[in-house]
Amino acid sequence: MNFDFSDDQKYLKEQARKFLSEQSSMAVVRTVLNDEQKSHDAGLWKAIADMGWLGAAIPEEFGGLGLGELELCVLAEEMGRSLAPVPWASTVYFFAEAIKIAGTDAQKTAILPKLAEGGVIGCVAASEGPGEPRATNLKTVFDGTSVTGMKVPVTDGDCATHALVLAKHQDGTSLVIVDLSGAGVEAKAIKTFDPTRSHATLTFTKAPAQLLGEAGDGEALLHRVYDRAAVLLAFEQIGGSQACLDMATDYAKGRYAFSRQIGSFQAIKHKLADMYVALEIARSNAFYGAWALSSDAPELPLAAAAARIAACDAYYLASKENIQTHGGMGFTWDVDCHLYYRRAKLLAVQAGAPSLWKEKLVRRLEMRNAA
Amino acid sequence: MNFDFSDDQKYLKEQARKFLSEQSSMAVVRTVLNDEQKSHDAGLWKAIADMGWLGAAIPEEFGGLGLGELELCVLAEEMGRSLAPVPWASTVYFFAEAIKIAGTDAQKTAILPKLAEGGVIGCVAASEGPGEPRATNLKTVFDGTSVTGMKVPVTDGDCATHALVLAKHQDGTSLVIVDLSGAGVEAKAIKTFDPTRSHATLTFTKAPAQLLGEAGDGEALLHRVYDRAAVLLAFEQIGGSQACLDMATDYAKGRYAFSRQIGSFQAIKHKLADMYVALEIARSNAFYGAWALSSDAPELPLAAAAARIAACDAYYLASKENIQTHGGMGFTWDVDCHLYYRRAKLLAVQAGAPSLWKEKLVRRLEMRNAA
Amino acid sequence: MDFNDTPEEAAFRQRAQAFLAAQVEPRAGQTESLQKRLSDKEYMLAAKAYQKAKAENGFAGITWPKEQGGLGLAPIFSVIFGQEEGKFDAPAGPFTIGLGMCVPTVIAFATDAQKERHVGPALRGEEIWCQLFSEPSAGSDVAGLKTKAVRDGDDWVINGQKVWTSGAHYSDWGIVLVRTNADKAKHKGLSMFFIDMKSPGIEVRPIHQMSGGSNFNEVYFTDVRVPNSQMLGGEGNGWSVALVTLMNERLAVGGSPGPDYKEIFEWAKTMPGQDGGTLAEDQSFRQKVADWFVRAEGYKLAKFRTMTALSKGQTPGPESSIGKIITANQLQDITHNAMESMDHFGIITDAAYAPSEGVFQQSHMWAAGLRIAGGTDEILKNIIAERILGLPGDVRVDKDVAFKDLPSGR
Amino acid sequence: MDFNDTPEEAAFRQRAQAFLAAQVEPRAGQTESLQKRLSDKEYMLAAKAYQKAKAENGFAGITWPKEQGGLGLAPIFSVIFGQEEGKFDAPAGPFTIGLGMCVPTVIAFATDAQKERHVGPALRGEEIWCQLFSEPSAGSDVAGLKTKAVRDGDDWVINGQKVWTSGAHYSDWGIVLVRTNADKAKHKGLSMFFIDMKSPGIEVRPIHQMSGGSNFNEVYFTDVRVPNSQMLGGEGNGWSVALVTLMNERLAVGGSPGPDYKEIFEWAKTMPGQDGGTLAEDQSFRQKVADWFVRAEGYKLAKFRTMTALSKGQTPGPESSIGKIITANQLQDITHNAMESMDHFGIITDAAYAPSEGVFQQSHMWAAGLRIAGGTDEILKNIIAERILGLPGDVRVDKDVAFKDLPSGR
Repeated sequence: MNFDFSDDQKYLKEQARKFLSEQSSMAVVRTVLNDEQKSHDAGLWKAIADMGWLGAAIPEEFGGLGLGELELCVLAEEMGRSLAPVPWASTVYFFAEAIKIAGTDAQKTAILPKLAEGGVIGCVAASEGPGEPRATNLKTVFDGTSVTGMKVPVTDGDCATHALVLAKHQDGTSLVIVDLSGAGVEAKAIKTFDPTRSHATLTFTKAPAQLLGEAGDGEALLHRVYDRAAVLLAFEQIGGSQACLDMATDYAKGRYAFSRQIGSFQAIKHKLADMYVALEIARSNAFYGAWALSSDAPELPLAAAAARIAACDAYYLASKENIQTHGGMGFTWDVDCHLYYRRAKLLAVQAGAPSLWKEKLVRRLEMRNAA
Repeated sequence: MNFDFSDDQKYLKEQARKFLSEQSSMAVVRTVLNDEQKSHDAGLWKAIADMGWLGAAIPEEFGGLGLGELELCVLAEEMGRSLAPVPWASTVYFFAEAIKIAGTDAQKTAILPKLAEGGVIGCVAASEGPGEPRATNLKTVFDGTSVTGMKVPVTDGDCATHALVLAKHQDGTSLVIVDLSGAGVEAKAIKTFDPTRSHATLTFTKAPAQLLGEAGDGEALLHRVYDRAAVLLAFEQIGGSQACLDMATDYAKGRYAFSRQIGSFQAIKHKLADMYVALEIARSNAFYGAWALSSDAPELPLAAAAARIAACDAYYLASKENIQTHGGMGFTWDVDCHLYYRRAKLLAVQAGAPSLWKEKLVRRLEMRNAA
Repeated sequence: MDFNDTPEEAAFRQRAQAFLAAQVEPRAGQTESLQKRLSDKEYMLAAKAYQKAKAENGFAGITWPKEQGGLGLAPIFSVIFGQEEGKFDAPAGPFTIGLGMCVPTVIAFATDAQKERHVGPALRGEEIWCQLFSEPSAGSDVAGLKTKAVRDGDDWVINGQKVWTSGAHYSDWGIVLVRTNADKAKHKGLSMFFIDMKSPGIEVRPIHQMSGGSNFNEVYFTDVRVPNSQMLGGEGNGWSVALVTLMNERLAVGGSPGPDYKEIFEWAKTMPGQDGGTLAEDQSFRQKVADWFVRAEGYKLAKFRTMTALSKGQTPGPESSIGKIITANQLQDITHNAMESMDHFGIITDAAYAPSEGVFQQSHMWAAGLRIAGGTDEILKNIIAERILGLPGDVRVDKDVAFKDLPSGR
Repeated sequence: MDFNDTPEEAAFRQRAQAFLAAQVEPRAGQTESLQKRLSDKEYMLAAKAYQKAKAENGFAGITWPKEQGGLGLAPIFSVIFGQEEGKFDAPAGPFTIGLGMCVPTVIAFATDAQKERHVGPALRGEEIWCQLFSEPSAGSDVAGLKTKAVRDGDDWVINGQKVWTSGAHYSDWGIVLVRTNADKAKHKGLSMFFIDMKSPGIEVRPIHQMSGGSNFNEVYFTDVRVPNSQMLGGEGNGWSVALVTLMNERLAVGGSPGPDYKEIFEWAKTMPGQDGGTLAEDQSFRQKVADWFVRAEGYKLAKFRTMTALSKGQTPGPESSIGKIITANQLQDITHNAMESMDHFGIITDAAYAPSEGVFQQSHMWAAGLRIAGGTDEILKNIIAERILGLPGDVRVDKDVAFKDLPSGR
C-alpha cells in the first residue's frame, strides 16, 4: 500500500508553496482583483513558465519537463491555495491535456513547446448560455475549416492565444482549435463573480479552426478532457479549502469573544471539524483520482467524478464557513475570505456543475457494475 | 389577524393533555409495546370514546359532538405527544374523514354514529408492496360487489372492524368499504418498526364490499382523504416532536458531563435550537393547514402538503437527536426515546412518504400559479 | 382562526393605504428603485420629506407615548403600517435605526428637556440618528468594547473606534456605548451617551464590503468631548441601557432579503434542466423547491402568529430570532443552487448577460453577510436555546474580573 | 502511488490467506452467520479454538513484543491480517476488546510475574478479557466515574456500577477503573485494577437495547475484593493508564456497519420509483447515491492513506476519528431514505415481507446507537478540533476541585 505522493513530489509541493507565497502573495492577487483592465498577472505567468511548471506534464519531446500527472496535482494544490491570478487551469488542465490526449503529432509539435514556454495561453469556449452545452442547444457551427458563433463565458478568454471551441459539426459536435490572433475573432471582457480571474465573450465570424480528435466526437472528447481537468481542479479546490480551514483555525485561535478564544466554543469547533471532515473526504477522493489519472486506469471516469463532487462540496463549505467564522471582518473587502468564496464558485461551475457530475457518477457506477 | 386557536380550543387541548397523561401514560404505551398479542389498549379506546373525541368532528346528526376540525387538531397534537396506543388516526383522520367527505347519507348513518361510540374501528388498506399504490401496480380487484386481493401493511388492520380498500375497478381504481367481520376476510398480524401500533396483512377473497364515492375515482378520493389526514397527522407529529424536544431539554438540564450541565455546551444548545426551529416551521405550516381544513379553503391541498413535509422533517430530526442528546441512555429499551423514533417513521410513511408529498406540493404550486 | 384585521386594525390599514398611495410610488411596475434613480442628496431630501409627511398625517411614532408626539397605539399597528409601506418604494430606510432603536432609548432615559429638544425633530425627519455599539474587537460580545471615555470637568473625552455603523455619514446624532471604568467588571464599566455626530474629532469612513458596495461605516473618535449631561441611564449603567436599545432591534428587522422559492421556481421555468426539459421539471430541483417553500411559508406563517400575539396585546418573545437564521441560510442555499444550475454561465455577473440582472449572484454575496449582521447564526441559536428553551448559559470567564485584566486577543 | 503490498507484506498476506482458508469459512455464500447457526456455548468454543489456532500459527499478538509471545511486527501487518480475516466468517469478536485494549494495558503496566501468568492464556484464547470504564453518570466524561475502591489491608473493596460492558458475561478477567480518592481532583483520584470476573460480589446484567437485542451489560460491584497487587500503574494514576487503553480503541474499530451506497443502489433497482420506473432511475435518488458514494469511497480511501502511513512505519494520528462520524451518520441517512422510499411498506420489519429481511430497518436502529457508542459525534468533533486542528479546549470547571465537591446531576 503506497497511497501517497512520493518524497520527490512532496518536495516539489513544498518548493511550489514557497515560490507562490512570494510570487503570488495576496497583494499580487489583489492587483488583478482591483484592476478591471488586468486579465492576469503577467509577471507571475512568466515566472511560472520559467519554473517549467507549464510543461511539467508535457513529454520532453514536446518541450516539457516530462514529469507525470502526479506532479501536476501537487502544483495544482498550491496554485489553488495561493489563488494565483493566472490562466493556469485553462492552459494546463484543459488546453494542454486536450492536445495531449487528442492532438495529432503536428498539433502537439506546433502547440505544446510554445505552451511550455508560456507563449501559448489556452482556454475552453464551450458555454453559450445557462446549462450544460450539448449538441441540442449549441448555436456555434464548425464548417470543416472555420467556426462561427458566440461563446460566453470563456474563462481567460481575453488573455488566451488559443481556444478549444465546442461547435456543431456534421451530425454532432466537434472540438476545434482556434488561434485567437487570427481573423474573425473578437474577445470582450465581461464581469463575473470571481474578478481575480478574467472572463470574456468570444465571437467567431468564420474564424479559421482546425479539428481536434475525431469529427463529430466533440462532446465525448470534451468530457474526457473534463475528467482529467476534474482531478487537477480537485487539487486546486483542496488547496483553496485548506487555505480557508487554515485561515479560520488561525482566526479562531486569535480572536476573543466573551473573553475566550472563539475556537474554544463548540459552535466554532464543530464547524471547523465539519470543514476538516469534508476536506479529508475530498482529499482522499482526489488522491484516487490522481492515481487513476497518472496510471491511465479505467477507473478514471468514476474517480474523477467522485474527486470533483467531493472537492466542490468541501470548498463551498470551507469558503462560506470561513467567512462565518470571521464574523463581520469576514464580510469586508480587505479580508481575504471572499476571494475564496468567489473562487470556489468559479471552480465549481468551470468544468460542469456538481449536479451534472453526480448524474455522470451514477451512470459510470452503473457501467462499472454492468462490466 | 387571528392566526391561533381559540381559548376554548386551547382549553380542550389542556384537558386532553391532562386526561392522556393519566390514561395514556408511558406505562400504558409499554403494555402494548411489550405484548405482541395486544393490538391496542382497549381501556384507553373506550375512555376516549366516552370523552366523545371519536366523534368530535362528526356532525351531531350523525352522533358526533359537531365540533370542528380545529378541535380535532388540538386533540391530535395531544394524542401524538402521548403516543397513545390506539387506532385513533386510522379511525378518525382517515376512515371517518373519508366517510364524511364521500359517503352517502346511508353510509354516514350506518357508520358514523357507531364510530363515534367506539364500536367501529377503521383502517386504510391501500399498500400492497413497496412504493405508492397506484392503478398501475395494484393487484386487488373490486368487481362491483366484492373485493379480492391482499393488502400489506394495514395499520390497525388486526383490530379494525372496517377497512377502506383501494382496488382496481373498471378502468381505474375505486375506494370501497369492507366490513371486516364479514366473509372472505383474513387478518394476520405482522411486525413493524413501531410495535406500539398494530399492523396486519388483510387478505380478501370475494369479500363483500360497497363503493365509497364515485366508481373509478379511488385514487383521487384517497388523495383527498390524505390531504385531510395530513393536516391531522401533522399535529400528531408536532405533539411527538414537542415531546422529544421537552425530553431532550429536560435531560440536557439535569445531565452533567465534565461537571457541567450538558445543556451548557453549544453542541447540545444548537442541536436543540435546530429542533426548535424545525418545530416552529412545522407548527406554523400545520396551523395554516388547520385553517384550510376547517374552512374548506381551496388552499387545502397545498397547505396540507406543506404541513406534512414540515412535520415529517421536524419529527425525524427531533426523535433522532433526542436519542443523541441522551447518549447511551437514549439507546436503551427502558428510556422512551426510541418510542418516538419508531412512531416518527410510522407517521412519515403512513399517508405517503415525504418525497411523494414534495412532488405533490410542487405540482399544486404550479396549479395555483397557473390559476 | 382567520386572517382578518379587527375593525380598528382595518380602519387604520385603510388610512395607511390612502396616505401611502398619495405620498409614494408603488413598488410594482418600477424597474429601478427610487434610491437608484436619485442622487444620494436627493434621496435624503425625499426621505426627510416622507418622514415629515408621516408625522403630519399621524403615522410616525405609532407605538410611542402620546406625550412624546407618538400615537400610543399597540405594536400591531406598527406592523400593519410596515406591511402596507412594504408595498411601496417608500424612502424610509434612513430612519429605521434612529426611530426604531435610538430615539426610544432617549425617550426611556433622557431628561424631559432633552426629550423636548430631540424627539420632535427626529419624529418629523429633521434629524437622523445612528447607533454606535459594535467595535472591531467587540462584535457578538458587544460588552467587550474598548472605546473609552474619561471624565474631564463637565465633559467626558472619548477615544476609540466603532464599526458597522449604518448611516453614520448622514446622521445628526448618535447613541454611543463606551467604557468609563476598566477597573470594573466587563458589563459594569460601561456608560451610554448621546452625541452630536458633528462633534470635532469624529471621523466617519465607509467600510468596503466583500460585495463591493459600502452600506456601513467605521467611526473613529479622537478626543471627542461630550457633556456629562448627555449620559443616558447613569454612569456604569450602559449595559442595561444598551439592552433596552437592542430589545427594539428584533422588531425593526423584517422583509424579504432577496430571491426566494417563488423567484427561483419561476426563473427555473426558463432555464434548461438536466433531462432535456426545463430546470423546473427536474425531479431533484423540485424536491428542493418543496423544502424551500415549506421553510419560507413556515417563516411567513410564524410571523402571522407573532402578529396575532401583537394583535391580542401580547409582547412577542425571542421566538422571532428564528427568522434571520432561516432567511439568511435559505438565501445562501437558493442562490448557490441557482448559480450552479446554470453551469459555467452561473459565474457571470455582467448585467448584459446574467439572467435576472445577476440578482442570484449579488444575493449570494449578501447572504454571507446576512448570516452575520445583527446577530450571527451562532448567537441566535444561543438565544433560542437559553431564552426560549431555558438551557443554562455557557461557562463565563468574564464575570467578576476587572475588564483591564481580561484577555482580548486580536 | 500504488495499492500494492511490499514484498514482505505480500508474503504475510499470502500466509494469512492460507491460514484462514484452512481454518474458517468464507463469508461469501453463507446465508446465516456462524454466530446465528451455533448456540452461544458452541460459538464461544469455536472462538476459543480459532484464537488458539491463530496463536499456534503465528497470527496472534501481531504487533506485541516478542518477549510477550507476540510477533513484534509493525501495525500494518495487523491491518493486513484484519483485511483478510474480514473476508471470512471468523469467530474473532469475543477477543477484540481484550486483546485489542485490555491485555496491551496489562503488558504496559503489570509486573513480569503477572504478565507471565496472564498474557499467554489470553493470546491462546484460554481466557477472555473485558473493559470496565463507563458508568451511568460517566459516559463521554469517563473521568467523572463514581465507582469507588477503599483500601482494606492488602485488598481494595469495590462498590459501584459499570455499564456498556461488552462480553462481561463470558469474560474471565477485566480491567476496571475506579475512584480511590474523592478528595483529589477528578482526574487525579482514579486507579486501575485488573480483576477476576468471577470474584464474589460481581453481578452481570444484560442491557435491553432500543433495537431489541442485548449486546452489552451492566456490571454491579458489591463489596468486591481485589488485591492491591492487581493495581496497574500505581495509586492515583488510573487516568494515565486509561488513556493508554483508550489509545488502542481507535485501531480496534473498523468494518462496515450495515448497508451502504452499494447495497441501497442495487436494491433500488428492484424498487418502484416516483416516475413510473425504478427507484434507481429517480433523479433525486441518484443525486443522493452520488453523495453516499463519495463519502463511502472517501472514507475507504482515507483508510488507505492511514495504511500507507502504517506501512511506512508511521503512527496514525487522530485523523481516524472521522471514520465513525461519517459511517454512523451515513448509515442513519441511507436507511432512513430506504425506509421512506418504500412508502407505507417501509415500516414492515417482519422477515416474511420486508425486503432484504428488514436489514434497512434493523440498521436504522443500530445507526442511532452507532452515533453514540465509542465516542459520540460531538466528542469526536471535539477531538478533531482540538487534537488535529489545535483549537483550544473548552473552559474546564472540573480542574483543581476535589471530586466530591463537583456537581454531577443525574
